[in-house]
Parts: sequence; C-alpha cells; structure tokens
Amino acid sequence: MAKRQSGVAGIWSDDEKILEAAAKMRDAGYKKFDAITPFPVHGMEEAVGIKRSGIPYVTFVAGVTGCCLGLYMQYWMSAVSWPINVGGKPMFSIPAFIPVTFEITILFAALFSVGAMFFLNGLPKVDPPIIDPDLTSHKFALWVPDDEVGYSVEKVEAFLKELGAEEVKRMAEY
Amino acid sequence: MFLVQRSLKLIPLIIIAMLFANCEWGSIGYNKGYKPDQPIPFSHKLHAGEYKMACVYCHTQVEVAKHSAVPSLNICMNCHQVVGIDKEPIKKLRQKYFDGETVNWVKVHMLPDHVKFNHKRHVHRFSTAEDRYPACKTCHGEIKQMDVVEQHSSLSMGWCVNCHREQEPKGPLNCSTCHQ
Amino acid sequence: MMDRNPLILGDKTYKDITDDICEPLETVPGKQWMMMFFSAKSLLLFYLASVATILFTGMGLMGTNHPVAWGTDIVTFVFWIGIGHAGTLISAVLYLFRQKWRTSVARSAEAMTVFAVMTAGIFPLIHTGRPWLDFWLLPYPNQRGPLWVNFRSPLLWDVFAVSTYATVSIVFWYVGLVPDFATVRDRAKNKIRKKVYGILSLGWRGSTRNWSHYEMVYLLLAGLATPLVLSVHTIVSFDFAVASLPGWHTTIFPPYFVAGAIFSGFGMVVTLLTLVRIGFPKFKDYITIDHMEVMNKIIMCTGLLVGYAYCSELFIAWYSGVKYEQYAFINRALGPYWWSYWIMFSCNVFIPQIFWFRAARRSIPIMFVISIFVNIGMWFERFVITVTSLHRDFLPSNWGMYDWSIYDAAILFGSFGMFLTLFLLYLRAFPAISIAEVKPVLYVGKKKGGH
Amino acid sequence: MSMEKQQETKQNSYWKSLDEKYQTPEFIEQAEKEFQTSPLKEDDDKSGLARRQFMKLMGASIALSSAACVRRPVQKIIPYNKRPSEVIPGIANYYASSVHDGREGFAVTVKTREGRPLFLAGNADYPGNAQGLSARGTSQLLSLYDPDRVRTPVINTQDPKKRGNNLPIPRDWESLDKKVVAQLAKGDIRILTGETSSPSLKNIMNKFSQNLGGQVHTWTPVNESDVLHAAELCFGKSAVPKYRYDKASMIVSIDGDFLGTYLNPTESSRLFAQNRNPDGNMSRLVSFQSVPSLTSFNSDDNWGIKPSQQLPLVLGLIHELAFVQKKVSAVGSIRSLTADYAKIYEDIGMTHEQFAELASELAQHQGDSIVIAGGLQTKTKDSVSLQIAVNYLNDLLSNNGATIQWSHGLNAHESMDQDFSDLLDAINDGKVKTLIINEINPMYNLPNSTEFKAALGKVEMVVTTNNWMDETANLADLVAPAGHAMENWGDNEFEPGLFTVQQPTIQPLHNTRSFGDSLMVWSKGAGKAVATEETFYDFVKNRWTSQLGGEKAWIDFLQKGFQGQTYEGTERSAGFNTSALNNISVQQTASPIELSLYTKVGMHDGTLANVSWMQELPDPVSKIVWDNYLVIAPSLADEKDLRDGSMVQVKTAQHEMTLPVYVSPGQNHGSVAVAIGYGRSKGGEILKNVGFNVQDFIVTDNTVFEHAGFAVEINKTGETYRLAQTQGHHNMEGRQLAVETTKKEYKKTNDIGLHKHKIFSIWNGHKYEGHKWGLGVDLNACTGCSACMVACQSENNIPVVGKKYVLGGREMHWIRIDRYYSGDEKKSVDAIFQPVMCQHCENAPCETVCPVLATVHSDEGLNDMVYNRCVGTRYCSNNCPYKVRRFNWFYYDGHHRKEPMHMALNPDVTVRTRGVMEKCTFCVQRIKEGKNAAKDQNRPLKDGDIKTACQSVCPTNAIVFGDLNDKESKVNKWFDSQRNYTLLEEFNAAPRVRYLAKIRNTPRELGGGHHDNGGHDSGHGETDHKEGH
Repeated sequence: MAKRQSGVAGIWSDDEKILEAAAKMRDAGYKKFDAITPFPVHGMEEAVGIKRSGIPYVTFVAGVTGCCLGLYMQYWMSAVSWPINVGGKPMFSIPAFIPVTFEITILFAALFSVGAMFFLNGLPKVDPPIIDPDLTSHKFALWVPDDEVGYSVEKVEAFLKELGAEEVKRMAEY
Repeated sequence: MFLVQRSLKLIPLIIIAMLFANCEWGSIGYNKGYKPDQPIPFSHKLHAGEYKMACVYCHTQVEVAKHSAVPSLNICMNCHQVVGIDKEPIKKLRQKYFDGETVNWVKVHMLPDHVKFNHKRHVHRFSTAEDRYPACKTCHGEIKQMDVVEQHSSLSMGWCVNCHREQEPKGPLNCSTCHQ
Repeated sequence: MMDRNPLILGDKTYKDITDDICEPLETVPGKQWMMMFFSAKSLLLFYLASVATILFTGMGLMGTNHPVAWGTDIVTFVFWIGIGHAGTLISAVLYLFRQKWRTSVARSAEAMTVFAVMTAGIFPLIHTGRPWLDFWLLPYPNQRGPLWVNFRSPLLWDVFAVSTYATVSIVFWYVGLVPDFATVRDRAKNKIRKKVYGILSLGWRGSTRNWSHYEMVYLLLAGLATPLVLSVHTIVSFDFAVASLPGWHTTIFPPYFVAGAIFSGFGMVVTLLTLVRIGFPKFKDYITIDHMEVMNKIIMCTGLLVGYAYCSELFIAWYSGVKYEQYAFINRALGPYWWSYWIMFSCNVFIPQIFWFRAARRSIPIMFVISIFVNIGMWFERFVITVTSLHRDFLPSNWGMYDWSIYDAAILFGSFGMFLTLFLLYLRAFPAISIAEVKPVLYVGKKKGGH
Repeated sequence: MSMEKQQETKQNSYWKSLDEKYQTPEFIEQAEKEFQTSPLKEDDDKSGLARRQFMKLMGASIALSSAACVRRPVQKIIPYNKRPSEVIPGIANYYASSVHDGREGFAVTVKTREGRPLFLAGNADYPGNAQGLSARGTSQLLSLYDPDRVRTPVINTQDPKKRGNNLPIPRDWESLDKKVVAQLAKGDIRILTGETSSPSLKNIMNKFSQNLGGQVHTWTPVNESDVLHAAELCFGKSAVPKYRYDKASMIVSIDGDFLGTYLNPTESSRLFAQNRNPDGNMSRLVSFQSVPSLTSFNSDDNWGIKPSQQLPLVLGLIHELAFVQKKVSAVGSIRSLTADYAKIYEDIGMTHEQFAELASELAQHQGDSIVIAGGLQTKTKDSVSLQIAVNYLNDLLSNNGATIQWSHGLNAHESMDQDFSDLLDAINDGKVKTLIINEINPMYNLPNSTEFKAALGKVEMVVTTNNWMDETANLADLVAPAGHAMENWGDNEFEPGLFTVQQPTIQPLHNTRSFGDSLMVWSKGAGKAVATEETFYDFVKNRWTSQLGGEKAWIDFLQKGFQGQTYEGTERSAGFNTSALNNISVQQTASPIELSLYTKVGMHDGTLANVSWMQELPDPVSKIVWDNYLVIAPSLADEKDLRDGSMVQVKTAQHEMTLPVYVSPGQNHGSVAVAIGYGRSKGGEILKNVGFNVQDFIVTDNTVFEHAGFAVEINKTGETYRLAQTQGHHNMEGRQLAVETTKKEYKKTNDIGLHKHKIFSIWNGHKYEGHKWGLGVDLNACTGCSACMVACQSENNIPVVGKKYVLGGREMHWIRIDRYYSGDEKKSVDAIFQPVMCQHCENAPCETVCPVLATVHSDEGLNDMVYNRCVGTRYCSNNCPYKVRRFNWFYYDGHHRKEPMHMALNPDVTVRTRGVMEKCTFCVQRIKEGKNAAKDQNRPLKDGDIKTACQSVCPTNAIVFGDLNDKESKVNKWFDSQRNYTLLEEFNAAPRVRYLAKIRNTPRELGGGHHDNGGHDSGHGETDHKEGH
C-alpha cells in the first residue's frame, strides 16, 4: 500500500450515506477501493471488505519473546556473568525477577504492536497528497485506485455519482 | 523517499553498533597506552633490559608492601655516584640529589583512590624470589623493552576482575578485595 | 444511565466539533492563559534553580536524615506517579469497558499522565546522593567486569516499571493523537504549521485499512496498559512493601496503592478539567457536568476503597500480634506526626463523602475544592507511609524526626511548576479533546442517535 | 632545604631519625601526594565555592570520559631523596609511648604510616590501662593535628594598662629566649604547672626554681585537693590512693564516678570488669549520685542524692554499721556526730531495711569492699570532711591497704587548690616578677571572682607554654608553645614505680619546643644551667640509661614502652589517725535545690574543647553533643514545667546565668548539675560558641575550691534552646533489645529469660567455607565509656558534622552506644548501654534493596560497602533494622579537614565523597592486613591476630572479634555462651554480631525487664529531644 497511485475519489458529508455507498460499491464487485474517514466509522470495515487486523499475533510473539529475554537477561546477569551473594538470597531468585520480566514483556508487546501498525499502515509518510482537507474533519470519501478491478476513470466517476457522492475528484497521485 | 524513511529508523541501531564495534570495551575512558614524558628520560629498556638489573633492585619494597614505590634518589646514586656522571640527565639527577630535592615523576599507572591494590600479594603469586619480572610483566607489559614507560593494561575494573576470575590460581572476587 | 444524557451538548455537527476543539490551537492565547503560563513557568524556573542548588551542594540541603532517609523526594515521586494513573486508567481501562464518556476526557487525562510521570521521574533521580551516576541503575555492558545491577531491588523494578510505563503511556497518547494531528494539519493555513503538524501526524490518511490496524493497536495498547498501570503502582508500592520496615512490610500495599493512585489521579483530572472548562468555555459542551459527575463518583468510590485500606492496615497490625507493627500504627495515628495521619484520613476518606449528594457532585466549585483536598490528602498519605514509618522503627534509640527544610518545600511546589507548564503548553499545542474519538459519540443520548 | 644539615644536627637519636624526612611541611605534603592522594588532591582549593566548581567539573569529566579516550589530569610521583630505612610506604610502624589525657595517663602504642601518627591504642602489656584507652586519650591524635595550634613562639604586644587588647606577633625562639633570659635575671620566678607525672620534667623544674630563685606551683582545675588534705590528716601522708576494684566484692560510690571521670577511669573500668564475671566472681556496685554518671548507670542499685547528703550519708552508714548493727567498732567519740544522721536513709528515699541491708553487705565484705567518694560533685564546703569520713569508713571495714592502696597510689594527682591560692597571694603581694604557666589555662578555668586577670597584671612577665592562643595565652607576654606530647620526648610515672616512656612519633609539626627544653635553654642562658645535656631528650635518655644500666636497657625500655610493675601485694594497713575525725564538721546546709558542677567524659576541664571528636562524642550519660546543660530531675522538671531545652535562670550566691535544661532520670529532685569545660572563648575555631561557661559558679575562697552544693534558685525564662542529642528515645518500649537479668535469676535458671522465636528459611543459604567473621559484645562488661566510638572515628576517617547537623540527625559515628533506661524515672532508673555497629547480617536486608550492588556479601560473610559504586539511594538505610548506616549528606571531609588535620586520615580507608552511604566494615582493612601478615609468615591466621579498632581500645574487653569457623576462637566461645543473644532475632537477618546479656547483681526485681516481654512502659517520652524538632 505504499506506492502512490492515481485514482478517483468521491466525497460525502454524511457517514451513514458513505457507509451505504461503500456497501454498494463492494456489492458491485469493487475490491481495492477504500474509504477515507475522519474517524473510524462503525461498520465500514465490513462495508469495504477488510479482514481483521493481524497485529495481535505480533503482540503475542513479541510479548513471549520479551518475557523470555527479560527472564534470561536477569538469570544471566545475576547467576552466570557475575554471581554475587546479595542479602543471603539465591543467585537465581525467581520471585524477585518477576516484576522486571513482566515489565519487559509489556514493553516488547506494546512497542512491537505499534511498530507493526506503523509498518502495516506505511507510516510515517512524508507529505502525502490529500484528496480534500476536510476528510480529516467532517467529510468522507471513497477512493478507487487505478489498479481496481476493471478500473476506468469515467466508469468509476459515474458510479460514484450514482452512489450519491457530492463531489468526485480525479487524483493523479494519492 | 520511502527508503529514506526506513533508513531513518536504523540510525539508533547504527549508533549502538558503532559503540560496540568502534572501541574495545576495556579501553573507553581508560589510559591504556598513556606514555608521558618524564622529567628525566629514565630508560627501563636500558636498565632492566640491557643491564639486566632486577626489578626489585630499585623497586625495593614491591615484595613487602602494597606500594611498589618509585625508588628514592639514593638508590639511583648507588650507581650514579660514578656511572655516567657526564650525561645531562644524570647531572640533573645528581644535582637534585645533592640539593636534597627529589624528582617529580609523572605518574603513569593511575588507580583511583578507592582502589586498594596490593603489589606484594600479586608479586608473590606470579613470580619467584629469583625473578620477579614475570609478575611485573603480567600487568605492566614488557617493561624491559620500553624506553619510555607506557600503560600496558587498561587497569579497568573489568580487567582486574577478569584476571581474578580466570587466571589460576583464582583471586577473590569480593568487593572488599579492592575497595575498603 | 449514560444513555439518557447526551455526551456532547449543543446542536453540533462534525465540523463544529473540529472547529471547537482546534480553536485553542489556532487562536492567540488570551491574557488568562498567558498569566497562568508565566506563573507556571516562573515556578518551573524556581524549581530548576532549587534542584540545581541541591545538586551542586549536596542532598544535605533536603530534610532527609538518619532515621528518615527518604523524604519529600520519594513522597512527591509516589504522589506524581499516582496522579499519572488516572490518565491511563481513563484511556485504557474505560476503553476496555466501552465507557463512551471517556472520549471527552481521555486526551487530557493521558496528557496529565505523561506529564505527571515526567515530573515524577525526576524525583528518584535527584533524590540520590550522586545523581550524575544514576545511569548505573541500567544494566548496560560496562568495563567493570562487567558489573550488572541488582534485580532483587524494588528500586530497580521501579526503573523498569516507570520507564516502561512512561514509554507505553507516551506511545499510547501519541497513537491517539496521530489522526487529530492530521486534522490540524489539514486545517492549517500557515506553512510552518502545516509542516510541523504534518510531521507529527506521520502522514496519517484515515483510510479504512489504516483505521482497522489503528483500532486494533489501540485496543491492544489498552489491553497492555491496563495490567501495566496496575503493575506500575504495585511495583512502586513494592518499594515499601518489600522493605522490612514496620508500616511498610504489608501485603495490602499493591491494591491499596493502585486504589490511591486512581483516587488521586481522578482528583487531579477534576482539578485540571474544571480549569479547562473555565479557560475554554467551548469545551463545556464536550466535558459536560455529567462527565464531571461520573468522575466524582469514582473519587467517592475510590475514597472509600482507600479508607477501607487504612482501616484494614490498622486491623491487620493489631491482629498480627507483632509489636513493632502495632507500634508503627499507633505511632501513625497518635505519635508526633498524628496531624499528617489525620489530614490524610480526613482529606481522603471523610471529605469525598460529600459526593453522596448529587448537588455536590454537580457543583463545579465544590468539586474543585474537594479535588484539591484529595490531592493534599494523597500527598500526605505518602508522607505518612514514608516518613512516619521511618522515623520510628525497630530500635528506639534511632528514633528521630524528619528535618523538613525550605528546599523540601521548594522542590515540592516547584514540581507543580513543571507539571503545569507542560500542561498549559499542551493545551495550546495539542487538541485537548480527541477529535476522532468524540465524533462517533456525537449522537449518543440524542434523538438522531444513529449508532 | 638542606637535608644534610638537618641530619647532622639531628643525628642524636635512633628514634628521632625516623622522622628525619618530615622536617619540612613540603616533605609531609609530598609523602601525602604519593600515597594517599584523594583528600589532598581534591582539596586543592579550600573554598566552598571551588568545591562546588569541582563537582561541576566532575560531572563534565564523566561525560567526556565516556565519549572518548580522554586523558586524566597529570599526577606526580614524588619519591624520597633518601628513604629512611624504617619507613616503608604502605607499611605501618608501631611505637610505644605514653600520653596523658588531662585526667589519666596511658601507655600507648602509636601506629604511624609514612611518619605520621594515625591511631592510638593502649599498650596491651602495660599493667595500668593495658589495651584500654579513653576517648580523650585516642583523640590526642586529633589534638596533635589541630590546625589552630600556636605554630611559632609568640610575643604579645600589650599595653600593660590594658591587658587583653593585644596583638600576637610570631617570633623566632632566639628573640623570645633573649627576652625571657633577661627577665629571669630579676629573680622572683614562679612556675605554675599542670599535673605532671614526668620525673625528668619535675627534676628539671625543681632545679630550675632552685637555680634561678623560684618556686613551682602545681595546680589543675580538676584536682584531688580534698583527698590529699584528708589523707594528710588521716594517714599523715598526702596521697591519692589506687582503688583495686578487681579485689573488691562490694563497692559503694558516693558521687565517686570512677568509671567515668574520677581519678583513672579507664584503668578502673578494666579492674572493675575483671571482677564482674556473671559465671564467677561478681562484685556489687551501689551508687549514690547527685549527678547521674557512668558509675551510677553501671551500678546494680542507685539512689539520687543531694550534695549536702554526701557526708551525712557516710556518717549515717558509719552509725548503722558501728552503733546499730555493731558489726564494726568505731571510736565512741564519733557517735554524737553520726547519731544525727542515723535516719539519713529517709532523706534519700530508702527504707531502713534497704539501708541496713547495704550496711550489712558492707560488713560482710570487710577487707574486700570499697567506699569511694570524690570528684567535683563532692567538692562542697565539707569535701575534706567527707573524705575523712570515707577514709574512716573504709578503715572500719579494713579496706585501707587491702582494696585501697594508699602507699601504692596514683601519681599525677598532686595539684592542690591551696598551692594556687598561695601563688595568687604571692602575686598580689608583689612577690612574683616572672610567671611561667605550663600548659594550663587558669584564665578560663577560674571564676572571675578569683581576679586572676588582675593578678596577672601585677606580674612583670608572664610566659606560657600553652599550645593554643587560649584565654591565658592571650594575656601572656610570651607564648613559648611546648608542642604536643606526641612530638616531644619525656617519661612518665603514672603509678609509683611504674614508668612509661614518651617518645615522639613525629617531628614537631610546628616551630615548637618542649617545656623541658625551654627550661634548659633559659637556665643556660641565665648562666645557671639545670642540666649539662644539650636537649631535654639527652637529659631523659641519660637519666634512664644510667638508671637502667646501659644503652641496651634504654632501647628495651623504648620498645616495651614501660618499666616496672604495679603493686600486687597487700599493703600494711595504713594506720588511721582517729584524731582526724575531729576535723569532720557538717557545714553544708541542705537547700531545696543544690547545684553541682561536674565533668563530662569527653570534655573534662575543657582542654580538648578544640578537638571536634570530643565535641561530637555523645556524652555517655545524656547522649548530647556540642553542649553543656543543667541536668535536672524529671520530678523537678514537672514541678517547674520544664522540658529539655527550656532555658532557666540559675542563681547562686556567687553567680547568675541562664542555662538550658536537660531532664535526666536518676537525678535527685533537689540536685541540679552542670558540666564545666564549655563556653570557651579563645583558643581555636571549633570551641567557639559551644555551650556555656559555668566556671563563675566556682567559689575559690576555701582551701578546696568549692564546686558543689550551692543553694540555687531556678526560674523558667520561657525561652528554649536546641540541644543536639544523638539518641532520641530512651525506653526500649518493651522490646527485647538490650537484654538484662538479675544475677539471682540467672543463677537460678541458668539463662537470661529470653523470648525465643521459631526461625526458618525456605532455602539452605550460602556456605562460608574460609573465614567467617563474627563479633561479640558483652553488655555486662560494657560501661558505655565511648572510647570505641572515637577509636572507630580515628581508624575509619569518620567526619565530624557539627551541632547543626547532629540536630538534623546526621551524625556519622559507625558505632554508637545506645543507652536505655528502665524503671520508674521519677525514682531511680537502671540504665543499660548497648554498642551497636553494623551487624553484618547473613541475610542482610540492606543488600537486597540496593539497586546497584553497592553493598553485597563477601565470601567471608562481611557486608561489604562499596563507596565508589554507591549512587546514594539510601534504601539500604531504610531497610536496615539496626539503622547503622550513615550517609554523606555533604562532602564533609572537603569542608572540615583543614591543614594539617588531613594528616590524621587513615590511608587504608577510602575517604567518602558526598552522596554515598557508609557504615562499619568490621575494619576490613585490618582484616586484610592480618591475613596478609599471616600469609607472609606462611602460617594460618590465629585468633586475636585481627582486632577491630573498637576492640583495640576497649578497657573492659567488651568487644571480641574473630573467625566463627575457628572452633577455638574466643568469639565462638562467646557465641556459645548462655548469655548470648541476637538483636532482633525474630527479624532473621542472621547477624554476625551477638550480644552477651547484662547481669545485674541486685536482690530486687528489675524495673523494666526484657523477659516480661512487653508491658513495661515507664515512658521517658519527655526527653525525646532529638524528636522534639
């Protein structure tokens, strides 16, 4: 999703209407189109036809890795690298090592999840072109890229207007 | 453009990698290789190397005390009453001696004050009474080949500790072994 | 109950929301804000000067001494860390519980968290005798053997917990801000502004695919932040609970500290939001009296929880049969520091009970005053725990008093300078209410209610 | 600086040659730089501002050093020109010598490193003090290095009409000698000297006064005039006896604080402890005190009395013994006198049974009991009568000659108030042209009413040998500083026939000359030489060489440090002259409240007031530092509504002043007391503005200057004053801390009634295979004398923080002596002392919580504290149940060590910078030294090879250190003793320090027992001074 494409966008100013429009668009066989909304519109994922995000798997793996690494780090530092008698406690004092293990688990899980989100969303982007500045405020758009199934500028324009778009824009690059 | 963005994320990684690769850990911030000029160009190479003088001839107390101690001037004068008295540096030395002054040598091996190193123990461990040089060499390097003394080892704590860990017979690893 | 009252007042459109929330960012600050900012900044400078004096002269300027080796620094550290908890709690826990009213207050609460944790984080650093060596607490490879750190020490747990918490809070907060930055970017008239917010927004676009991953991560972060926030104050409480001092060594500390943290955090949120409502009248439509009332209910409830903890401590001390423990608690209530104990008790347990009355819950002046009391009370709670336990422990020969000095006062009050400066700057630079999160709840409790 | 020349002139002695190289300050400095760099280097710039600059730079240098391979600043190594053969840098030399602490003489061993004395401990072979050394004795070291000492001879320019407004001008010895010699020709010379026990110096002084026409007056402010007068009357011979507490089974002390301040407390403590074995012979000590003291606190039973009751009490006892119980036969003539006091016990709150019991106990122990009275507290109008009565009572009990050696008494107790009065009369009669004052400070020690200042104005020339520009030196025309005893040659005879040598352990730091040398030079200059020798050293040496028979014997004397023996036989009874009884008269009338002056263990008469160790030594009785105060009874405090620190107006017939109050249990309701030695005005930086000058209460009209029993009026002023107390709470709160039981109970049950706890661990713990160090403290032997605290301070470079910071709770002592009271404070309390140092717990709570591993365990079980790793979180201190850790709140040593005080620093112990924690290390430097010595000699370590600093000066052997893995070690035996217990055992920190419980030899039940396990609540909350702020 990183590469920039040309395409056509239709703009609505009501979230319910665009939701209907998106559903219709999908029914019409469009696959690669996307909706641009200022806030996550409830039901839009189904309407556009997007599968559930896979980030939880990243989170899980990162968490488990963090947990193991954290515990191993403490074990290695306290009992292998330089074992020191601290307060008459065993070198590998498991109960005392739990909090740090836990924190490292959370840290890994959180950072890798966000990292994965950034990666999957192609963030950060530098100066991306925008269809309409109001799309982050109160307008909604459906975006049909040029590699859409059976893409043709005119056809898509017409279809968008048919769906009730208040404005239809051709974008050389988005 | 996109590649630039990705590579930006690598910068911290690169910095960390550089930290590890650039300087060997034992020497960052330490004086390894420190080789200052001394007020009198005393050559260990000449005295200990060519003339084969025993280390303890001058560093008399290294076997008995924790300090090795730079020899007092009267030890120099044992020989330099007669030897080499026409040479400039030795003239300077003799002048100092007869004036009751002393020589301000530049300290090469500087341990912080909170480190209590005991020469006696190490000398006895690593050498025999016949030849103390093996012990000296362990830390000070090939002194017999140095015209100007330089710091051979990093003298970092890790350097001390690793020897205590690995070198047989093993040394104690208590904190109070060195810090008291 | 929340369904009956609209979450956002007035007849707003999406555009109105955007305009309202972005207004403080796009207008010249008024006199009031400027005055507040400059007083906060002066306080901050005073704080920095005090800290610098202590750093250059020695910890001895503070009041800590032989029996009481921890004082204002640690007390204030725990205080600020506690404050920080409400933010994560509102944004994460309430998110998980699908509490829609959180959307209006979450952003400011999170900002408060971040700033409070930043303010707090300074205290353990400057409280050490040699702050320039604090980096020794990190297990980094070194030339000393290498010599690592002691993972058995609660202070080291603190290092990990607080830094993880700060990191995750900032990330969480920032992730929430990204779409709003995009909004501000797109509204920007000014090129520099566009650039700055453009960078901050990371090029956010708002496509459904983006939103899909975004919402998933937000949910995951909320899920991770919830145990984290509980663990952080648990670990902070371990500083005390794991130590062996009578009055510290108790198992109730983790839940007790977490409850106290939520309590004090909500107190601070109420304080700040009443001020925000005054400073930005338009926000009254978003941060409604209903929002405030809900938070007041939480304050009252957690106040009771804290009260329960106090009583339970007393009971267990008596029940334990350990005379050191018993003495520690008798000493808290009746010893030389009785006043601090009773300030704590009345501010935290008795005073919030006023919120049983609906009128009080919905009165801005009353809740403002009470929230201040709650903050005072919670500072004293930490004072009671730290100082009164330390000042009389096992051997009576060591008993002594805390030697409060003007430097203690200076850095205690100065730290508010830091916090408020950051918070005031935030109000002007960041959207103080989550634009993207408020919009979906626009019609909650309203006739049009399409969701 | 020509070394050769100096060597030529100084080549006169074996010992002096040691210090050849330390002629010049430069050399001292150079040696310092080479071997002990830190405190000096960092102190380059003395100002506080520069110090802060240093911290900034240090911060910067850390940043730099981690950035790249940055060079450190260049350091220099400065070797000797010619190394003296005895000095091996890094190896300590020990010399036998002797010091006098102003109260008591000691044979000592002085540890020197690179030619500077570092540590003093008693000479263990010496039969007097043995290894014991008082706190004041140890702190002679710091007084040697006192930066405020007079560094050159001084000529005061003064207007004769306006004495006091003078300007000291440093001069050389020649010009001073010229002036003195010119003056001496005029005759009429008087020497006023303090107590001296040096036979050689006495010889010189006497010859000097004979040759030049003069007289020697001996006077010290705290003297035994009363005892001497009484002895003259009773036995026909003026003497101060030596009490043999080791031979006594029953001791009654009437204000005779022999364990703290009276006569020879260190030796007395040693002898006393010898006969206090709970498992064998154990003496019994009953104390009657008008001021609580170490003796009263160590007693088995004690009663507070008023000064006016001292004599009546003795008379009452005589009456009870001789005329009621008829156990002894007294001369009948005395009955009329004693009968008046037959009921004295009522006045002091005793029942007749108790009083009769006491008398019969004494009667049972005829020949092995001691009744002792003395000290400033007994110097009432009746002091001589009291001594006569006590002598008589001892005579009736056949103690004279048995437990009280009159013919083999104590030397250096010859000074008499009468002698001083004679001098004063002579001056006032214009008979004195030259007055030489040798190391005493009468201007401070005498009340204004004596008008000593006016008298000085009548003397043509006043020369003093004082080492400080003190009150007296400021009024003298010439100051000829005699230097410190550790710089000068000399000899001492502290007991008849028992000689000690005083050999210098350092060349004079300043341009000073010993008094003996000065007298020799002056007499020679006047053409009437007192000796043929060139120097006083030669004189001493020749004297001893001829006496001992040869050079070799002299060297042996130097090595051994002493000659002769103490008297161990039984004297013939001294023969009490009953006509002395006619001198007994009771003139002291009882007043509602009576004031006494007394001396404190640390401060004594004020001579060591400029020694910060002494100022910061918590008074063993009150635990107050840097102050004196009016000691009052709790009941009096209630009556007058006073608390610790309340200011009161104190008014006697003689003098009136305001003083702060300290409420002390064990004090009689009608008795108040204040310590002398404080409120000095001149003579150093430290002593300024410390405490209150109470010398003006002294009445000097009598033969024996009156110090006690003044009728006094006390009125609250309403102001308060902050007294710095190192211990804030004095009640054990029912906890099992300092454990004690009675001998009766102990004998019966054979244990100490300890409440034991079941202790278990979930794992096996670490093993300690090699050495396993442990330390035992015998509470039964500990008298609380506090010598260990100062020894520790000296050994471990412990800084002094000053009153302000003690008030803030920041004192630094690594070993402290906790003092708890039990019993009803309104009546009489039992006190118990408990030295607490780091307990070196095997399950050390401090270690677990340190995030940076700055305190961890060694494989010998030591709790190592690594100063350089410490970042100063202070968590360890919080988690230490014994609170033995101390924190460097500031860079104390940077502030306080003025030149040459830094020379007192022990180079084996790191000087701590600010921001780090410190604590007792079990003297790890000594452990390592001991192990090294054994290794060098290829032998296993023996028990007793290693002594900690505290142990090495303890007069009563209350501390023992050793290897717990050595089955035969003394410490192991202590750990197996029935009396052993662990402090806070239930806490299961598993300390390596164990205590042996105190056994009190008393028939009664103890007031507040540990064994009743709670309940005992005799609150002493009112005196929580430290907490009051």
